[in-house]
Amino acid sequence: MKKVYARPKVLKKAVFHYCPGCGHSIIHRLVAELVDEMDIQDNVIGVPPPGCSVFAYNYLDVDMLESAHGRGAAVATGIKRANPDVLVFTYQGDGDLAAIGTAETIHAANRGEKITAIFVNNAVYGMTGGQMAPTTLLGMKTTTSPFGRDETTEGAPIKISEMLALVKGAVYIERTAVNSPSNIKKTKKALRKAFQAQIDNLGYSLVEILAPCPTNWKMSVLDSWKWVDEVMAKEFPLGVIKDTTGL
Amino acid sequence: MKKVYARPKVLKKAVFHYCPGCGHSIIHRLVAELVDEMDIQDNVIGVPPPGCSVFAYNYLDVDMLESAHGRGAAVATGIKRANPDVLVFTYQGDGDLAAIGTAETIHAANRGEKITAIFVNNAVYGMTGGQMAPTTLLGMKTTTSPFGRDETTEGAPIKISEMLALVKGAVYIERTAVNSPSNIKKTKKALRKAFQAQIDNLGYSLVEILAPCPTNWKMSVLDSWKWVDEVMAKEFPLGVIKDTTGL
Amino acid sequence: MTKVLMYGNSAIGEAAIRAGCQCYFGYPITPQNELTEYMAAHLGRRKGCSFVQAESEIAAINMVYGASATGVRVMTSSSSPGISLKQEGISYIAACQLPAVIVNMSRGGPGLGSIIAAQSDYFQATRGGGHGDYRTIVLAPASVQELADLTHRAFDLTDKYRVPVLILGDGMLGQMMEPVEFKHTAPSTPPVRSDALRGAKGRSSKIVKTFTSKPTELEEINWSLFRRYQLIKSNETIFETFMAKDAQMMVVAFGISARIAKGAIKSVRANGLKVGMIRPISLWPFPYEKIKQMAEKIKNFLVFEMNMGQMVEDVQLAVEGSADVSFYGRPGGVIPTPSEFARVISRNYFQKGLKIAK
Amino acid sequence: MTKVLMYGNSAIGEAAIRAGCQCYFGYPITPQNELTEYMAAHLGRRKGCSFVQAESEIAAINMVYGASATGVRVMTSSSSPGISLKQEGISYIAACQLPAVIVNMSRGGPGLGSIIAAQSDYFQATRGGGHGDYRTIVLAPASVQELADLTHRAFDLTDKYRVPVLILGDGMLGQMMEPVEFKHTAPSTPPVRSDALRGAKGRSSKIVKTFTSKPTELEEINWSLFRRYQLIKSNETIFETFMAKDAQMMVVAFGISARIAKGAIKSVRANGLKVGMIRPISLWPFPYEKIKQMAEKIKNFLVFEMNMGQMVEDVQLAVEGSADVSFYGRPGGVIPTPSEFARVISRNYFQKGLKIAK
Amino acid sequence: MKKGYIEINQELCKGCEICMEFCPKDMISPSDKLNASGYMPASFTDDGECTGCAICALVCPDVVIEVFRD
Amino acid sequence: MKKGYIEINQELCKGCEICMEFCPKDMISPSDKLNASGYMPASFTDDGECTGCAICALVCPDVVIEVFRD
Amino acid sequence: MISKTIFAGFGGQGVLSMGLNLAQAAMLEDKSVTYLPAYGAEMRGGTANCTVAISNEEIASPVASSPEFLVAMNSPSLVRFQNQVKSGGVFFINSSLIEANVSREDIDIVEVPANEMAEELGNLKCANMVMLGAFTKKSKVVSLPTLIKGLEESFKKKPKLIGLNTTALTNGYELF
Amino acid sequence: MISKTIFAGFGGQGVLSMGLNLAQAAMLEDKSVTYLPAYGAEMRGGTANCTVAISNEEIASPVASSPEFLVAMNSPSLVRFQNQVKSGGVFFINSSLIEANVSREDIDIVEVPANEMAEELGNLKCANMVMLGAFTKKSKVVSLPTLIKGLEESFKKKPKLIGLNTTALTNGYELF
Ligand SMILES: Cc1ncc(C[n+]2csc(CCOP(=O)(O)OP(=O)(O)O)c2C)c(N)n1
Ligand SMILES: Cc1ncc(C[n+]2csc(CCOP(=O)(O)OP(=O)(O)O)c2C)c(N)n1
Ligand code: SF4
Ligand code: SF4
Ligand code: SF4
Ligand code: SF4
Ligand code: SF4
Ligand code: SF4
Ligand SMILES: [Mg+2]
Ligand SMILES: [Mg+2]
Repeated sequence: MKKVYARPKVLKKAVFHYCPGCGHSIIHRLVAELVDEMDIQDNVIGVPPPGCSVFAYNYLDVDMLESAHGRGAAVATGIKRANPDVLVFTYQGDGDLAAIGTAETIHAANRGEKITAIFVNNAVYGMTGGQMAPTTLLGMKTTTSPFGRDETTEGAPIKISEMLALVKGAVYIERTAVNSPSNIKKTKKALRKAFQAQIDNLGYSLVEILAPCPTNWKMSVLDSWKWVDEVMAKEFPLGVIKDTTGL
Repeated sequence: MKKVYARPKVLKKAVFHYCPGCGHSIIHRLVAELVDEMDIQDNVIGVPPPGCSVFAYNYLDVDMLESAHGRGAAVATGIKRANPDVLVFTYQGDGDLAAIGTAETIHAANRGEKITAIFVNNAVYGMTGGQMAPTTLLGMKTTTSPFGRDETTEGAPIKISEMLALVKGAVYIERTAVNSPSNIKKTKKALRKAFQAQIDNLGYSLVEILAPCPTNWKMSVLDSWKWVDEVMAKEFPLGVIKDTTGL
Repeated sequence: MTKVLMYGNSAIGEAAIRAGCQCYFGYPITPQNELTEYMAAHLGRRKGCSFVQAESEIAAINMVYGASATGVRVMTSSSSPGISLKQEGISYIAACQLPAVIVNMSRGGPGLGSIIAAQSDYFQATRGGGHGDYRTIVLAPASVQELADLTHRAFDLTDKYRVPVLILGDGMLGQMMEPVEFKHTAPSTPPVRSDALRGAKGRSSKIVKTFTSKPTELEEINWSLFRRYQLIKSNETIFETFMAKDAQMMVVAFGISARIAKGAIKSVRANGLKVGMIRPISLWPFPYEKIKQMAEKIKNFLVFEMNMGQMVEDVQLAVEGSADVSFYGRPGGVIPTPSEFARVISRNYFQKGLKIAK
Repeated sequence: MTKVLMYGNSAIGEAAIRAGCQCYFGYPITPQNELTEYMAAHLGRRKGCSFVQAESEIAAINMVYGASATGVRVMTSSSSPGISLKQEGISYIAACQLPAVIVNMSRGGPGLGSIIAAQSDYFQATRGGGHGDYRTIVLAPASVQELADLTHRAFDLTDKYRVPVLILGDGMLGQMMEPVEFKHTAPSTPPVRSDALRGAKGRSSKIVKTFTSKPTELEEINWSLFRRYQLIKSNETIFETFMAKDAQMMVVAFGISARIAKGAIKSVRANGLKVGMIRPISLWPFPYEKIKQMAEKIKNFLVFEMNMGQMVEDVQLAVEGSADVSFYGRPGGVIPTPSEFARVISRNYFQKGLKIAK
Repeated sequence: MKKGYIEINQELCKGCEICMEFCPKDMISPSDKLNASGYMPASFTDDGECTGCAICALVCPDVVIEVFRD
Repeated sequence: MKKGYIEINQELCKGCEICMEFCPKDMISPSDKLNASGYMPASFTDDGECTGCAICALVCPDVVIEVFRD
Repeated sequence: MISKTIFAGFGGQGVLSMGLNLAQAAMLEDKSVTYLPAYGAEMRGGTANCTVAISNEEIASPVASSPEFLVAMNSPSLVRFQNQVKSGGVFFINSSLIEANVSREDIDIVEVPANEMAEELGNLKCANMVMLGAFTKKSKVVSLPTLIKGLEESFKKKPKLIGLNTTALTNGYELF
Repeated sequence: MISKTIFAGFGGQGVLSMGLNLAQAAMLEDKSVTYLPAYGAEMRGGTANCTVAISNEEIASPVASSPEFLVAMNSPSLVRFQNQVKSGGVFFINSSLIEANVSREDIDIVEVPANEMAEELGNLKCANMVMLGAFTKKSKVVSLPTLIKGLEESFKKKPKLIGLNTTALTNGYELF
């Protein structure tokens, strides 16, 4: 018999430090598969800021530059401007991209930087222990919204992808999830397109990926995977948000 | 005969330091008239960050707290949270609100802070000598876009008001101008409504005001006033962008 | 009052609330999250109070600035990288002479570094990491009890002098639990500052600002700050001495390393080494005078820090060449052990030719 | 080469381009705008180069970080409040040992302060305003010519030691014009660093980062930085002395105030006062050794700064109590005059009982 | 049959000519002398046509016009 | 008539049970012994029904499944 | 005298609450005590550990560089920490999960079938309290009554659990 | 010897280019020279000024705390700066716009009808060069030929203006 599924080559032989059932490791694997399939391992620079995925460089066998919290888009801009032939992606959490990194993200997109953001929305600050994120759902209890997120004082979950869709420099924005076989496949397709948009020099691309964080959601793994569809995707609808790539 | 137009009481007897034909001084006067008419002089705190209008406190006879560049929305949040009964407004330029202050602005709006932003868009960094702003029009020459703003490297003018309209906490957003009698009147009406939305505790309100900067546009005053309609308002259409106030 | 077992981070929060802190603005960062979380749970729904998880450290410090101007007691906290981001805001707060309490539960640096305790932000804290000639009062606790006590004191000091107060702890203090006793109960009515901006009710309008096109105006602000700093120096320098009386060698250390050093000193004392310690509790103002005075008799100083040598400069400034100053440091989040310190002390002691007590 | 009349700010830009600077990321702030504008006009469309007006100082410094990691020569500039905002980023650059040139044309502080020249950012520059135990090389020019020369040197130093280099100028130097001669022509092919991240072509993949959960790893980084710092201290300390030979009193000043002091010294020399000057050109590393050595013979030092007293601490550290150190400062953007300095020198000179040359 | 008139504080006027542009009755024109700040200030020609409509004051950036009406 | 089979690296498996949830043939179940990391790893019951569809590998967060097919 | 203990095991074995309850009891006995959980990136590995230091004097460092006691609830914990323990120290081993295969000869080993004893009580979750009881008996750092008193405080909000856990503690205590 | 000059007037009177041209000429004569424009918030007042220092030695400060010369193109400038000028210094006054009403008696006054002379040349804009010519003659800080040479450099990109401005300079120079 033939091996039909094996660990991608670009995925280093390290054990993921992620919790059981975490979405990050799936997304890492998808990126690795794509880099393998697109044969670009020697021409990629990844930018992981702090977040549960700060150690992404332990897993992905491509050049990587750690960024300060929230500044991934600026760091990627610097890399790309200095080195326009390389494929540059950031790998950012929702706290990172949609809170502290709001300005950097929006302006990199607005300038049409030829970079790709892999935006992992798990509705929570994972790494620091489950604080409220700007994407935390209303009523959701976190360590800094112990009574549940309250719209009157904390606002509603922010939809940064929809906001980014308004800037001209952003050419491809899709929201996907990694909580089922079909969603995982769609995510990979979206990532491929986002990379292609960059390779074709079209502008800024972003894939927002709804990802389970069973630990901080205080759910079983299975419940957390279901919750992505049943609750989260109601607030953050899946699908292409913007596509002017013509791809 | 009766005096039918006199200097508003809240406008201090200081000489404006603004250039001839500058939009800032008109907006100051409108704010002063409103504070007079709404009789709230003793219950207002204004927040002017650096920008040509950094000296706004020399003109408006209300409590004022200077803010760091771009941080008006955060400063106003601090004021309002500590002191919910006061009317708090920021007075921010386009460099201030739409570049360095992007994150603070968006998140204050998203939290639905009960504050009002008076957002003076003159398509340029006035105070620092006419550098490119995120709202600078394509092709426009500034001291940092000496060959004209180029979409491929600098992106297109950002429409932050339209982006803000996407967040639930923002309840009233209108774009006006101060380049003609009727536009000036509309601006005043919009400002009144924005203040009222705050007084009624509805959420974040913002009035974006297109304002001439003849000096940095390197135009005569009259040309600059015409340019607001003829060029700028084509890119930044005037009118109500969002209104969920029911007012 | 009875004692409770608490995280250092939570103890700061409880002490702040009891000191009448009405507003807290923060942003998550390890190792201080328990403080932000404590405030979310205990300040957020308190009457007349407000808790905001800001979108960034910069937003948080500017919220502090805004709230403070209106006269409330206000606090923010973070850890090293986040404190770097607050520098501009701290400079503004200092410039406008607004009270504020800022907590740095510091961690290994530079860069993203580590989330383990370190003391590498001493310079930043004591020399003003922001622009301009300002100072902040800097308090360095060494136990959870002291975290609570100094938090209370911080609020009083910042109101008294209108100079921001920085509490320089570290991740170890923040994330360990110890018994703590709170000596105050929360005030039923929060203190109100008369100079606050609250709208020009019954008075003429007021401005809080620094910008000026007249350098002399800014110079005036600077010198008025300077005079206040002189006053603070003479009134508020605090330190602890330990076994100093007959000491032939003095250890100088602050915060968590002072605590570890104390253990080390006890053990070398048992062997007859005449070693004592001075622990600056206020890092600014620094106890220059006291150390200078000690240096008249004691000719050997040994500075311990969990960094590559920062406070040691202050000790050198204090002794002015009149005593030998040695340094031992572990940067980057390595926590030295009492026995490690004890070995360093012994080696140093004998190297300098000092004698054992008979 | 012939001389050209240029703004100090523009001269930095031209010198940077001639040093092979390929990327510039900046954000407007007075009094350094002419530099950003110069780069927009002259670097923006240069082949293989890039100019970006960032959305903020924070974005700019992080772009610098990204670009530098790929091996290009890169620069950013700002003035005091903007430099405060860059502190986190500078800490990251230092931690990752990436070369970068950072210009601070400093202005009056604290807070928004003023747009006039000041020297109140000395501590921030020399003690690392960011978190962690890092240092940056700090160069303090005193003329437009020196701005150009030191800019070139800054690029060489930062590449050689992989430590960020800060040019600490001030608004006066930046906004005045003087004749300047450029001693280099722009390289036709920019230098390429072999350690750069450019995709794993022909080699295994590389990581540039600091974060670690093992404190000893971070300690190792710290000590390796430390050793580099020691090397820089012994190789790259630069200063100028002026009329020092027979001096009974030494003025110590840097940058624009050194220049003003020079004029003052000339005039008091005309009256027979034996006064000289040492001007640290590298503020870090500071010429401790040289001053210490001078203090063996010269017992009076007078420090001039346009602030409330910052470098004076370094002078005190250098003399270690072996000479008297006085201070005269004007904070907040007040520019002292040569005659004002001359009066201060004279008063001090006679007060200390020094004698006039016959 | 005068309906209105205006008073211009010429020393504070910056000569931007905006009032002149918008006055429906063309009642305002540049004066013939610089003021102390170096601007050519606006001057009101009171030939009785002014309606006191206050448009000039509405647009004047420097708030140097006062308007009077019956 | 075996069409496929899988290999699970049980020492690295975190016992999240995701593969079990999604295997259309219900071929995977929890093992009865903790692994060294303290997780109850997945174990493959090779009763010949496995189609080698690789869904289990597609969803496995820890990439510990290899799939073989004819 | 200072005594330091590392409690270690899988996440979910109640390792941190063992430490906390011990610290609480020490406080009730008016001793100096520090409790330091392991945190950070380690948190995500599925393991947990904490250190408790108890003394009659001020405690210099809350870190267990060479603790007297190691309480290991599973094998990996034993492997990871066994070399840190002071010569003459004691390993408390959850013998239900660990085949005591200790290489050090300068250490006393106390085997506690904590899981089995907990299962006997009908709730595997109280294996930690069984272990804590046994630990207390042997280490003597606090007394059983204060431990029980502290436990009553901790479970104030879930009074139903007090009985079970007290029994577990006592059973552990009475094992030897 | 150092000489410092403040040039001041309305924005638009070409005050800064007077200073620049003087500085340029000084550089061509291999002198030390600094040129310092007033900047910042002052910029917006409609007035402009700059300071030029020229010396054979290094220049200590580019700031004109007590300059030798004041070139005032309008009345407000004269009022603003007149008290700063050194005793024994010279005021150059644009007599077309200023009624010299100087209170100081320790100062020489040179009146130059710059606007009128410029109008005669058919271009009010070159009033500044008329003034600069007159200033050069009296102050002797640089020579007319280098000034003209410098001006040719400055106007390289607008060669049409060279003739007019040279004439203006020369006319001013030859006024006395
Ligand atoms: C300046 C700064 N502030 C705060 C932090 C602490 N921090 C690290 S990661 C993080 C956010 C993590 O949340 P998210 O970006 O959503 O990533 P996740 O862990 O959820 O994947 C924070 C606040 C930091 N490292 N630097
Ligand atoms: C941190 C910081 N960066 C930069 C500046 C300089 N600065 C002052 S105002 C300003 C922007 C002015 O533009 P805008 O906000 O559009 O206001 P305008 O003057 O056009 O009304 C800048 C960049 C500053 N004061 N602080
Ligand atoms: S905390 Fe959440 S996001 Fe982080 S590793 Fe665990 S499951 Fe994943
Ligand atoms: S520069 Fe522009 S915005 Fe500033 S005062 Fe002048 S006209 Fe107004
Ligand atoms: S009031 Fe009306 S008519 Fe009269 S001058 Fe003004 S604009 Fe003209
Ligand atoms: S609009 Fe006002 S400032 Fe402008 S010219 Fe008329 S009166 Fe003068
Ligand atoms: S390959 Fe398909 S059938 Fe076989 S175990 Fe995996 S999911 Fe089940
Ligand atoms: S999905 Fe992977 S990690 Fe999870 S139980 Fe199955 S094999 Fe184990
Ligand atoms: Mg997240
Ligand atoms: Mg603007």
